[in-house]
Amino acid sequence: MEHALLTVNRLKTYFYTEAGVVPAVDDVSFSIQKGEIVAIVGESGSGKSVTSLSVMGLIEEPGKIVGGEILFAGKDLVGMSMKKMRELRGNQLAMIFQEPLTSLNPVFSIGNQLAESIRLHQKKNKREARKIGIEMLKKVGIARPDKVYDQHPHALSGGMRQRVMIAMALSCNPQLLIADEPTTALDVTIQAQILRLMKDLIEESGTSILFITHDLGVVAEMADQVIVMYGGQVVEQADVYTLFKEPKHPYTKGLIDSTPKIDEWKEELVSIPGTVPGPFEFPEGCKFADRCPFVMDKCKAERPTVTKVGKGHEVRCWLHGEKVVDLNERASFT
Amino acid sequence: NDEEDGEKDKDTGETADIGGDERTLTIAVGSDMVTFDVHDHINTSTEAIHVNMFNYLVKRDNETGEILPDLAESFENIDDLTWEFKLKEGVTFHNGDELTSADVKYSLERVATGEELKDYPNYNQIKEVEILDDYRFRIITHEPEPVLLNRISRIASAILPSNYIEENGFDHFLQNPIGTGPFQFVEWVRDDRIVFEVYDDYFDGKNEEWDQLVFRVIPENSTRVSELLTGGADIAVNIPPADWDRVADHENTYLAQETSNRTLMIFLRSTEGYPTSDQRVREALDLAIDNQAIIDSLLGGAGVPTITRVAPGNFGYAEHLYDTYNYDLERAKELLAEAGFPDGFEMTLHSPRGRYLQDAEVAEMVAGMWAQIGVTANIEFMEWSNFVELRNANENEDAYLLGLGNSMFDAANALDWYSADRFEGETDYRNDEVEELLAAAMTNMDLEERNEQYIKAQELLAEDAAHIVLHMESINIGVSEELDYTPTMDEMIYVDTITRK
Amino acid sequence: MPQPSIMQGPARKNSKLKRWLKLLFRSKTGTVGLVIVISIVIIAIFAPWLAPHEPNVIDPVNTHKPPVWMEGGDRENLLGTDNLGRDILSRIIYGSQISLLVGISSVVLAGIIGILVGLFTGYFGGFLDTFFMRLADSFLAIPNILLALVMLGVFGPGLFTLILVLGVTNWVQYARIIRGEVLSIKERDFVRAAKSIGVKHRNIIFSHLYPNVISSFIVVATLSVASTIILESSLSFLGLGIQPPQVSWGTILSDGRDYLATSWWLATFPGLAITITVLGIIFLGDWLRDILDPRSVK
Amino acid sequence: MSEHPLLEVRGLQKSFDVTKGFFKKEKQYLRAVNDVSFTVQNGEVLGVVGESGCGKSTLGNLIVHLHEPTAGKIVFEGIDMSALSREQLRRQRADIQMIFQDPFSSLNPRKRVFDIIAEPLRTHRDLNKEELQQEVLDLMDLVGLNRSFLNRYPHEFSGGQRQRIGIARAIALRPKLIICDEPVSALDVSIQSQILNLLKKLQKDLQLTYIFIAHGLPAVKHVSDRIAVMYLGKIVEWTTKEELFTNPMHPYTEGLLSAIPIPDPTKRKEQRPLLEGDIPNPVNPPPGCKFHPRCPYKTEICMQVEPEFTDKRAGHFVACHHPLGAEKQAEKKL
Amino acid sequence: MNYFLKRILEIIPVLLIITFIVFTLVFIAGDPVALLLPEDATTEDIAALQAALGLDDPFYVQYGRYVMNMLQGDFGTSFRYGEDAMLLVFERLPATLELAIASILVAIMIAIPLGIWSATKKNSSIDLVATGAAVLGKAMPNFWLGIMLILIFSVTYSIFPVSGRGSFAHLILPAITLGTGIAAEMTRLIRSSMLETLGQDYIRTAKSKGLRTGIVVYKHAFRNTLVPVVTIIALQTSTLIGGTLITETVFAWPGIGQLLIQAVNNRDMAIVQACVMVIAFFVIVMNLIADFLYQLLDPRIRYK
Ligand SMILES: Nc1ncnc2c1ncn2[C@@H]1O[C@H](COP(=O)(O)OP(=O)(O)OP(=O)(O)O)[C@@H](O)[C@H]1O
Ligand SMILES: Nc1ncnc2c1ncn2[C@@H]1O[C@H](COP(=O)(O)OP(=O)(O)OP(=O)(O)O)[C@@H](O)[C@H]1O
Ligand SMILES: [Mg+2]
Ligand SMILES: [Mg+2]
Repeated sequence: MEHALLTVNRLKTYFYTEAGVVPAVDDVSFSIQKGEIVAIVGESGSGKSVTSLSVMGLIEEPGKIVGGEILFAGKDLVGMSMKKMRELRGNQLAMIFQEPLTSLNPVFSIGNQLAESIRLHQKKNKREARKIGIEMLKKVGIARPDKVYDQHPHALSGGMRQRVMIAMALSCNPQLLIADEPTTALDVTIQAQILRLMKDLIEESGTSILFITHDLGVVAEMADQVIVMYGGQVVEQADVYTLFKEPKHPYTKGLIDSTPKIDEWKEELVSIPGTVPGPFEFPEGCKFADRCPFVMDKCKAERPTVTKVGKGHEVRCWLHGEKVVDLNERASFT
Repeated sequence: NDEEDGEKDKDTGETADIGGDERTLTIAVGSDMVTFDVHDHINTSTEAIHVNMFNYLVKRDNETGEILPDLAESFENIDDLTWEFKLKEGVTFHNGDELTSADVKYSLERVATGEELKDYPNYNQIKEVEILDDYRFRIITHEPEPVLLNRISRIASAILPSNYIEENGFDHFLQNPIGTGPFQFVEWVRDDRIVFEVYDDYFDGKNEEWDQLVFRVIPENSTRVSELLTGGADIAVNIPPADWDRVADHENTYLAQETSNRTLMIFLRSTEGYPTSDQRVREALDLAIDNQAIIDSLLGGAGVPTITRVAPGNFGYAEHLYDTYNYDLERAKELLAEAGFPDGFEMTLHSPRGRYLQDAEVAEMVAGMWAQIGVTANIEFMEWSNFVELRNANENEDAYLLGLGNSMFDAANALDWYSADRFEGETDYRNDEVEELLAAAMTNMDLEERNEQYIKAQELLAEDAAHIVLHMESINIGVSEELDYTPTMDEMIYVDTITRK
Repeated sequence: MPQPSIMQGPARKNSKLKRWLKLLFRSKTGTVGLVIVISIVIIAIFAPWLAPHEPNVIDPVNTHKPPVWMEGGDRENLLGTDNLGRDILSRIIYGSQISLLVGISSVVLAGIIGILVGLFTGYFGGFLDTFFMRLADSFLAIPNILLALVMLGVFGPGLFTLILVLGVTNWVQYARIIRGEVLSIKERDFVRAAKSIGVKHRNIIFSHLYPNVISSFIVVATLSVASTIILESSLSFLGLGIQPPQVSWGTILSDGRDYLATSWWLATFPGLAITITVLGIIFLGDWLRDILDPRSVK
Repeated sequence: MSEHPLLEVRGLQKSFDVTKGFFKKEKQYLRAVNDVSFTVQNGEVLGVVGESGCGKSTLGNLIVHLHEPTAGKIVFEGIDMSALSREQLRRQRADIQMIFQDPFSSLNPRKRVFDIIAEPLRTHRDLNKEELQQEVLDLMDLVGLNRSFLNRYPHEFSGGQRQRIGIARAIALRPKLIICDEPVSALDVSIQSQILNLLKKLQKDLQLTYIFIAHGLPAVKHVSDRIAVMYLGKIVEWTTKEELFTNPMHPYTEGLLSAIPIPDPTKRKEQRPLLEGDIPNPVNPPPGCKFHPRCPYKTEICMQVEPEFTDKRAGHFVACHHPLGAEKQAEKKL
Repeated sequence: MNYFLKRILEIIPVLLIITFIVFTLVFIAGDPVALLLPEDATTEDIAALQAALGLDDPFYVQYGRYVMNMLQGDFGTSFRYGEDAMLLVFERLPATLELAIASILVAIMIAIPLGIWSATKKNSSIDLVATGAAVLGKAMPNFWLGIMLILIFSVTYSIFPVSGRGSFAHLILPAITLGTGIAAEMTRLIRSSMLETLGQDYIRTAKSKGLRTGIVVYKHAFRNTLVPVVTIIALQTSTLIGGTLITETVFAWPGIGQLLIQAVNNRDMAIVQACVMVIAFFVIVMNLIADFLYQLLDPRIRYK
């Protein structure tokens, strides 16, 4: 798609650790349209954060992007000079992180940190930056923003801090906002507030969001497009309605089924057997093979390739080789 | 090297200036002065500084040992207990007050009666000072005191300004001391420097050589030597043997040496049960030591081997026992065998470390020499205060190393170390004949006879090998090539004798 | 399913050792450190066989002989001789015994006191804790070397006193570290689990807390061995270190200080020995910190 | 025996001294648990939910006696625990066990699996080596751990497996009551349901009684018989699970329920009511009803008078001046 | 503020414990009388002086007297100098402080750049060299370094004066001698503290804002690194003052260190006590200041 805001193409990010090479992101492709919310969902260690950090150019030793391209507004971010990258970062590309407790520098005031990128990217002086900063704080629903502006992070609650992070990220009107599990550390009631806030702000500004989470509930609430990751690979992607209605990858199906639902009453919960293997313990063929109820010999032998199973619906699974299988008709997990 | 001195001026001139200007004499000393209370310290190096601002009534000639007048113009012995003195007239303290008999009375009686003063034990022989008039007075002692003149020519007999002290208090005096000497006090920065300036009205004539006199305190040997070499100091005292060559060979400096009045000895324990209680063993131990070898290899040849503590210049000096030593390994082994130790024995040698010139090294060498006759000496080195304690507690074993000075320059002081009562439980040496001689000499005002008594005592002690006398130490002073200075046996630094070439 | 035996222990331990060694050889400095430390320990143990001469034999003829590669030096005394003609190499080899002995045993002594105090005060808190912390503050406010100086001045120098003194002056630092660790570990759930099970305090302290604090002690302790060796040389400088005829690097070094300008080798070689040892110990300590750090145990 | 409830908590209070400074005249207290009363019957599961910091863990710690209560009574099997001597208390600990939230900090990293599971047995039972090993192996079977893991260290396991080890330790003595303090919050979704299923199964098989603490309602929903909702140290609602989900009476419960994201994009609740604001600082709680600053239904009385905790309906206790159900019923009546 | 009052009040028991420790030690050491008298003093002389100085009283009487006097500002009289011990100590204090401050500055000037540099270039050869240098600095005993510096810079090249206190030039060699050892310790600690900080989330946040590496390192990371470093510097005061003992001796620097060594050798109880009290007080005050700075630098603590 040529008009996509961000296109990630066959991205590979490996970590060269002392214990061996960790293929944290292994052949990942997706794209984000303008104004769209794309969610990446997956369990811990599936490579969600590494994907987002790769886009931001924040992968550090011993990690390295070893293949693929990341096209942002037509320009490849892989191999872009540090200087150019810095101009994009915080300006057109912004990011918020999972831990509101630790993501703000404890020794500087909120205002100081907020003004930093405004002054850097919008070339404003201190007074103007302060005005914009306070304006932003107000926008993210912080009461008495002028007071909070001069406070230090530790005077604020987790929810407030996450709001500050959002204000900081949006202060320069980025085209793409990457949110790496922004609500995981928060209480449900606060999570609901933050999610709504993000949605409202996006509607206003038309910013795209790459939303990372491991909670399918949140995905269902927020996303337009969904990418499901497992073991560093995209195993399925589709628009949110299709994905929840007709999951094609057994893993997706397992995730959906094992997500607790408030309106369902069951004797036994559905769960995916086994655990996510460590970085070096994935099976030879399909990375999901030894947890999959539909596993076939082929799965164990060969890495599956991506199959298109519908409009904008892709899945990395051998099951759909000849014909697309409807997983909903099979009692897959117990 | 000596002939070249004259031509070197250019080189040395520059560096010498680091220490101060031309007319300032800077002397680097190893430890700080203790106090200006001349009666309350026992510190030779403090006295070495004091002699430049205080005077005694009489002074000892370092060459001849003769007692010469200083503040006193004349003195005479009236009877066994009384000496009469006449002061020089026109002697002034640094504040201009004239010296009178009252000052003498105050000074000497203060130390003779002040029990808490550290020099009290050496002055409590004086009963009183009787003033006859402003310039004449008598010193009366409790008992006949043959060495009175020696006593008052040394530490703690400086004459203090009684009026000044009475008016301002002693504390004020300590802060702003004045004396009668050639230099007057300017400042004392503790552990750093003591500064004096020349006193114009010095009764013996103003010192024309120096305007200012600075004693700098530099405890670390190598630093002190470095200061000397770089011209930061004109004179540096206590140069360690390690640096003698360096100082002597350096183009800006030379090493001035003199035999001191300090004897290095090994005290032996004569207590029943110790092998050293046997005269033969003691003699054997003495015979096994090659004194000259120690001097040559550890002291760079500087030092005089001796059998007695009483050196030339001291009253009671026994010439035939000085600058000689006994060394005979074969005889030593024989004696040991006779005493019942054909295979030697094991003993303990206590030694201080860093107190005397090369003390630890000497102890190790002595032990090495004893090993040759089969005696194994286990050396226990001790930090000074522990060493003192050990001796006070009589916990010393077979032997210990000690260096003894004698600022009295009288055999009485030196030989008191063999008196039985005093060392009961410590060395337990007793020789009745010596006891008698010492007691008789103590109050004998017939100097001739007294001299004989002391020489006799020394002969007896040598025969008995009471303790082992090793050698007289040397005084080792580094001097700038620009100066003339000859150290004196008493370890004082008389600035009046230091001149520019 | 075959019955797995508890006796699998040693096999797993072995693999742990292998893992450590693997980690060790991956770290260049760690390897260097270990090699240095092992060599020095070997030298210390086998000193009597390795040293070419007796360390205390005086040779008045051959004093101040320079090392072999300098003019005047010869093979007999590879690193030259000192002011009494003693062979410097032999003295350094023998000196390693005392230096290591002082370093290690004083740290062990301090460690035992410090660990016990730290464990108990940290775990129980209360008055005892307050008291010990004030005591610790007091000790910390007196510089180590000063306390050692005063104590050695009091008790007189000597090997045994030195170890005792260094041990007594250093325990505080361990007690503080251990206490801090205990304070955080005792809030961890596994300690609370043990408490909720009803495990006795003593068992909690020794089987739950102790194994978890010991590694941070080991890291600090390795480094303290190094500082102690240096401290001993400083005390020797002040005349309060090891007394002859025992030799330590510190005493050789400070004996040689008067000769730095004339016979530099007297002080330089023992100094070098200290430097190399300290370097080795620090490298080893850093490596230990890396592998003993629970965060690195993945 | 059965005449008493297994556990009865009456007026339980726990205050922490959080006074800052030495000379403050007034001491400051944080009432982490504030006048809490409830009963747990033998064989039932009580779920406790509430936002972070509302005092759930403190409550659990009080019951296992890791904290001393400031006031109130804990009666276990009819015996007042405060009346027990230290040794009796230590013995009694065998009957009440705890499962912790963080599977990483709850296992001693320096101990082997065997020693961890064996610890309670060693403490309370006198077994010889073989018996001990047999017992541990049986426990491992019970919680679904491979027997070959016996000599491994905790760090060699994934979160889910660690949690199983923790469970094995807790059930080793067949306690009568187990406090589960958020046992699944730290786990991946796919693993969460495994553990929940396991807990449920063990409860049934071994006739255990649980107090099951959780952040959010979905987690407790499956295992609990009854649920207590906590807010700022107080229980605000306490009733059966079915009643709570179908008929929440406290506005806070309602807010919690509506904040839960639904994993179904077709059911997006675009404009559902959300709770506003943060939890107040527990050191200075608001007067009157603690919830009033966030309550959409608050009236004058809520700001002044603290509502009583009473049963508004049979077995449905609420602390609210304007319980929702009551209004509904009132409406119905009208 | 109350916190500080509490901290300040805590000094009192600490100082009391210190007097007790030192007093006990010196008491066990035995009295100094024997050292005060000549080598040929008699037992009677010793007893007389002991009684005159009140040294024949039992321990608790002496200690009680000491504490009572101390509370009245009287720290005893030096046996050796016969002067007020505390005055003597205060006289030397400026010299020691001058040296200590100069050394800290030297240490900071070496350690901060070196520490940051080796942290940002972790595992590079620069890092290795810096670590090596730090270790070397730690391993060289102070006296050896001091004497070497004198031999090189004063004797051979005549760049700096050999010893003594006076001009700025006099300060340089001793400050380097003392500073190097501390710099070594500090470098290692700054490096590890910096490394830890660089791994924090907020550093990633700062980077994600597009800030230059310089700003990220020197603004965001350094301010946070300072917090532990300030504490370390305070903790090093004790080591530092310990180091002056030796450095002062080597450079004939007229400070507390020299006074103290002589006092210990002479059993000059009053001076040892006074020195230890002053040093301990100084160390404690430094720690208090560090605490204060800590709060200034780390707002987290303020809100705790
Ligand atoms: N700095 C690193 N060094 C080595 N491996 C790393 C590093 N960072 C990430 N990895 C590995 O990359 C993989 C993916 O990590 P990532 O953080 O992207 O997971 P995630 O999906 O974000 O998980 P979570 O939900 O826990 O945040 C993991 O297996 C992890 O071990
Ligand atoms: N030891 C303590 N000292 C002081 N305050 C404490 C202590 N333990 C807990 N608190 C406070 O008591 C309140 C309740 O804490 P508690 O841990 O019980 O909450 P929780 O509901 O379990 O929260 P979470 O969901 O985060 O585990 C919190 O405000 C907490 O800060
Ligand atoms: Mg992540
Ligand atoms: Mg909790």
